[in-house]
Amino acid sequence: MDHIPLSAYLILSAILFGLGVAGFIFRKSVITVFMSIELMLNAVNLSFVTFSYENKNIDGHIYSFFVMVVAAAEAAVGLAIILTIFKNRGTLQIDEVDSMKL
Amino acid sequence: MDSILFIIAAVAAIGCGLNLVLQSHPISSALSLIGVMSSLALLYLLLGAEFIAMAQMIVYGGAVMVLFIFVIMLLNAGAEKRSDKSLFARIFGFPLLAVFVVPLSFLIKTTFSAQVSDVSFGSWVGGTAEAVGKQLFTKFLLPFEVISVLILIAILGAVVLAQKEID
Amino acid sequence: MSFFIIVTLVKIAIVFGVFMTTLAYLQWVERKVLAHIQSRTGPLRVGPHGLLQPLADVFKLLTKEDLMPPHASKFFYLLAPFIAVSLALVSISIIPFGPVVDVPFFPGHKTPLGITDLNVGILFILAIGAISVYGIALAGWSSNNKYSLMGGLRSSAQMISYELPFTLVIISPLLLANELSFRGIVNSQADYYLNFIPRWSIFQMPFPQIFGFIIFMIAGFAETNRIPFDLPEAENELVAGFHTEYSSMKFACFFMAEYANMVTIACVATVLFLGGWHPLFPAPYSDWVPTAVFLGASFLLFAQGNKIGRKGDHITFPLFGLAALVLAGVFAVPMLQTYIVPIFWFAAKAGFLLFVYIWIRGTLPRFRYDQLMHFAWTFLFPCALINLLLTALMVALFPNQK
Amino acid sequence: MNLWLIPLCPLIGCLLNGLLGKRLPKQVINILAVGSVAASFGLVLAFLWQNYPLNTPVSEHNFTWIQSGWLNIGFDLTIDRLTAVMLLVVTGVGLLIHLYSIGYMEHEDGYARFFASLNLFMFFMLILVLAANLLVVFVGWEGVGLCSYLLIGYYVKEKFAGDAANKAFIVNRIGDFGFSLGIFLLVIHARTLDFVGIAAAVKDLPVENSMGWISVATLLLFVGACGKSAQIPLYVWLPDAMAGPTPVSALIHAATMVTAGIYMVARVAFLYGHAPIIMHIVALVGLLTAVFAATIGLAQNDIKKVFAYSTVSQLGYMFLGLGLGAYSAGIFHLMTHAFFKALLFLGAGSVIHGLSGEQDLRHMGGLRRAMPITCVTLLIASLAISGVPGFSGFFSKDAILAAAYEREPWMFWTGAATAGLTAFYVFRAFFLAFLGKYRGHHHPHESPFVMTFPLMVLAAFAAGGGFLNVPHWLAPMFPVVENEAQLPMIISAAFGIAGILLAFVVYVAQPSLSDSLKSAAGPIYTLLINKYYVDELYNAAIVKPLTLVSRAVLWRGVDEGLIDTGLVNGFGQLVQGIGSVLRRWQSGSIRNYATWILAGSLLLIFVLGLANGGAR
Repeated sequence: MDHIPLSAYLILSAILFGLGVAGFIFRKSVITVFMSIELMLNAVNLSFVTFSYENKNIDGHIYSFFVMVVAAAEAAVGLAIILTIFKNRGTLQIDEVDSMKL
Repeated sequence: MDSILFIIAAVAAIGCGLNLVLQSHPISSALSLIGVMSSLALLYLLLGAEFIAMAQMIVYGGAVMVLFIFVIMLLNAGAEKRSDKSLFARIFGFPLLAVFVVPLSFLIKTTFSAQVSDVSFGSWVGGTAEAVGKQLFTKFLLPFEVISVLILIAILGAVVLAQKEID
Repeated sequence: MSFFIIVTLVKIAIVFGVFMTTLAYLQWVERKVLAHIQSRTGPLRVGPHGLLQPLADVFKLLTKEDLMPPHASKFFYLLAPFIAVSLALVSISIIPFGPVVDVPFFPGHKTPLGITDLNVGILFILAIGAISVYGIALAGWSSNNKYSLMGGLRSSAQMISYELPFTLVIISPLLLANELSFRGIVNSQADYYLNFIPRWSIFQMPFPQIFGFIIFMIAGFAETNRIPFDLPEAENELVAGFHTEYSSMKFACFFMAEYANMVTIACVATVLFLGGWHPLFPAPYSDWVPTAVFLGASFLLFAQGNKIGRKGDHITFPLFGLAALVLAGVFAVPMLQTYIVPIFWFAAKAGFLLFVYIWIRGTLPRFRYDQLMHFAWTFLFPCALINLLLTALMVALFPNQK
Repeated sequence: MNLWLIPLCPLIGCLLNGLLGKRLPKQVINILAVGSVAASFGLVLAFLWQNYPLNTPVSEHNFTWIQSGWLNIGFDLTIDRLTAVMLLVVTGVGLLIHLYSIGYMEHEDGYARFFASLNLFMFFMLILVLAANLLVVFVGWEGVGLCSYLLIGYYVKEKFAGDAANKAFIVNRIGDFGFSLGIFLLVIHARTLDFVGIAAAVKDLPVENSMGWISVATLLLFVGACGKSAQIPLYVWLPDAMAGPTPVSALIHAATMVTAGIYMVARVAFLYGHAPIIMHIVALVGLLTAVFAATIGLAQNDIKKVFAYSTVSQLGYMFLGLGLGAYSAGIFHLMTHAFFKALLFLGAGSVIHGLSGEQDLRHMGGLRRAMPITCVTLLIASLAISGVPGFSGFFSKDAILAAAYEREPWMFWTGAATAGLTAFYVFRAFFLAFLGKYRGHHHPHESPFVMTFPLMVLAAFAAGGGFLNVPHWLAPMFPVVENEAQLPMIISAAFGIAGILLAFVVYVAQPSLSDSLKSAAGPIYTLLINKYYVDELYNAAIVKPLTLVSRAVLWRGVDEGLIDTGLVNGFGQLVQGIGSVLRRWQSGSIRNYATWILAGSLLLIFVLGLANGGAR
């Protein structure tokens, strides 16, 4: 078998996405949760690129490019936020940061 | 040939992803995330998206993840402690996740196995830098400009946040 | 297919051997040059003119005690030098040293001089450069020592900062060449203006990249943590920076990685700005330049041998002269010229750049950290940007200058 | 020639003055206010110069305003001969009064506010006059109502001003209600609001001798006209409206706005032509009002009140003319009345200005030395309004009375008698103010030139305005009423002169006579001085019950009981209750949120999968 079915790529991306979600749900460090988000983005990128291969159309690449840019911006802001949280609260535990409630 | 490459990359990706979730130390998670990204870059190459592959390495591997590592080192973040909060997530998280991934994969399998073509390396190399650039500056010019503005705003926001005094 | 693999393996073997030797002796050269800059005589004892010094160093590093700092996170501590050196060595694999030639003894087969050609070569180099931060950062972090951590932080910050002018300034020759693969870039610099000015990027119309070249070299220094940008290993501030806790072979890895990066940068600069393997003069004259050079060298050496100098010189100098003579003969063989003359030119340019590295190390003091950042963001980055804009403008205005 | 430019100029002036008037120096405000009106006056003149004979109306369609089904109403402006007359009166008199206001208002605060409102009024009045369909007329109608409200209540610090403004506004609401009902009726039946369209719609309908829809519509429109033009029973607001500054009384409540009703009725004359009953009602109301107001005017001591009641009665005259079908005569009287009544008010204003705020006739007297110009001009105006031959009022009033003489002789006699009354009370005011000896305490002084100049101009028109043969000019639109009969002319003139002489006798020759007269007609006098207790009557009959009902039922019951506690707070408490349950959801733990998101996306996936029949 020298050909990979397209669905393999998609399933891989689904699994990676699931792993990202798992990281988001089960991890307790803000930074790791943030990295899980990046993982999800990557998974989505993979399916973008896969579909653009399927359709022989380059738009998927453009989308994943945009996703990367957004991810970079998000990382910059998010990490700054994390820094501020750490400065103000002295913790990185995501469960400690729960004052946004009634 | 490329089935081997795919299997290697996929296994590496999934392994690193699992590692990301399972490791208790942020640095290990970060490195495994880099691993995921590198193997994804390889997969992009297999899918004929060489520019995206390189951009993946440069942007994610080079910029984003370096930022992560930098912050982790700066805050000297240690291994995370157990917490008894957010009961709901700990109870329902895993079942929901299983229900999320398994049927999704099944759906994909049944949907896309039938009529879509197989992937073979080099059969379509559309993602050259030239092609991507052409698209980017003709069809997607407005989104491109908008996203550049977004980046600018993000930089400003990061600077402001990072400069904020503690009080 | 299989033939392709075999040829590639052979090329890898050759390149690897030459590369490692270069790294080893680059250090010897550096010590010699520094010594003469500071009017000392560098290594002398081990072998004639200390020529065996690198070997000795390797033995010393191998036999040193390999100590493991306590409370260091072991895995990353071991991983870091591995990342550093492997990434440093990988990037040589896409540097083209010469044109595409027939494979000797196998007529009908052609192969490029150089391990492989990637049609996104530049991006590959950038990617590798981007990744290679982790080696240093991890080393600094994992060895659980505040000096190392400082070094690691500094180096990662410095590399991120200098990545921008580096990338920006790389783009301008790409605009001139309208290519991403190294071979294409080199080929685009093949011709000569008025039959004697080479069409290298630094001379190339419509916008000569001379400033680009200078900025590239500065950023390259910073990327490789060389003086005057070697803040991560500033002895007087943080003992030895990120590799304070490393000893023996792991330390050697970092050492090797640094020199490998130097060589890589030099090669990339050669390819991007100095026209790769294209000689300084048009072909008919330039083919005999190597021979002439080596002949001159051998005569010099023989002359030196006759003088009474240090003990043993009158043996070693003629021997070297003999070797130079042989080399001259080799370069004179027309059949070989197609293979080795381009490599000679490439090596000459890269070597010159490496010499510049060492020269500057011997000349300039070290920056202060804030000065470093200030320089990067407020001077180098805008310069690179302006250079890029001007290039783009000129290329857009005079598209037919190519 | 763009017609919309004509109203635009005052609007610009209004905006500039109203928005940044506080920062502007007075000179700039003056230039803006007067200049804008002068500009539109010039535009009107230029327009008339361009197409002089104006045999065919000039219309322009600016934009489609309302389009729904068969109803298509555009923002259209038009100019025909009637409009031309009105335009000239409005812009000309308006310009003079603006000029006058510069002098009159200079010591008041809220200078910019005053001129902004005045300009706004000019804008709406021009819209009203230029309108080519009833809806645009209605816009101007309401607009001038608003401006009159603003300007009556100009002295925001005094309570009576505010009350008077409210009174004017509310009473006008009644009229406007009728007006809008009439418009709706026309929309239903004529299916358009363009005057041309309505005319075409009703052209070949029979003349209604019973109450058909045309009669009802015209009646409703006339109710509106009553409100705006202060006819019985809705006249009560106009005398109180004198609380505003005198130029306002001159411009709005004498010259222009109050004549909007007459203009509107004349504008839809073709409708009234189909409803003779309503014509009769109009004539009756007009006559009644004329007499009624004149009698009240006999006994007033406030100079402005006197002129206000005379305005009411003159408006009554105009309606009499309209009701008798002598539209052109009505319009003619409208114009001359604009001249001499504006002059009267401005003169009164000049007197008040000279006496620094004194309005009571009993504290004036002998002012003819102090302020000669005012005296002379006021004399001319009084002669004009009394219908002394040669002066403008004579011609117009005579035209109306002649029409009455033709159709309803008894109306003619009553009208003539009223003319006598008018002459009497106007000259009573004049004599009390200017002859005899000074009975006040302030030191009287003549007004500045900027005030006296408009007086002189207006005096010229009041004197000679009668020779502008408006009926002839309007002949193509309205059948001109031929009056060869010399008798009515002589009779009315005689009545007028008699009134003047009587006034002279009573108030100058033997001032003692006046008091004896008062005592002689004691109850009548009290009745008159209290204006027939009409205000009290309305108060008891309408206002009190209304306030009672709204307090008891609407406020306490509906508003507080139902809406506040029932709906508003009820919803608030409902939301609070739900929120207090749902807030448990917001645990603040991001991981829980993420899990919820996951559940939601899961649901979404399955819904979509089922929607697409699962795996295709």
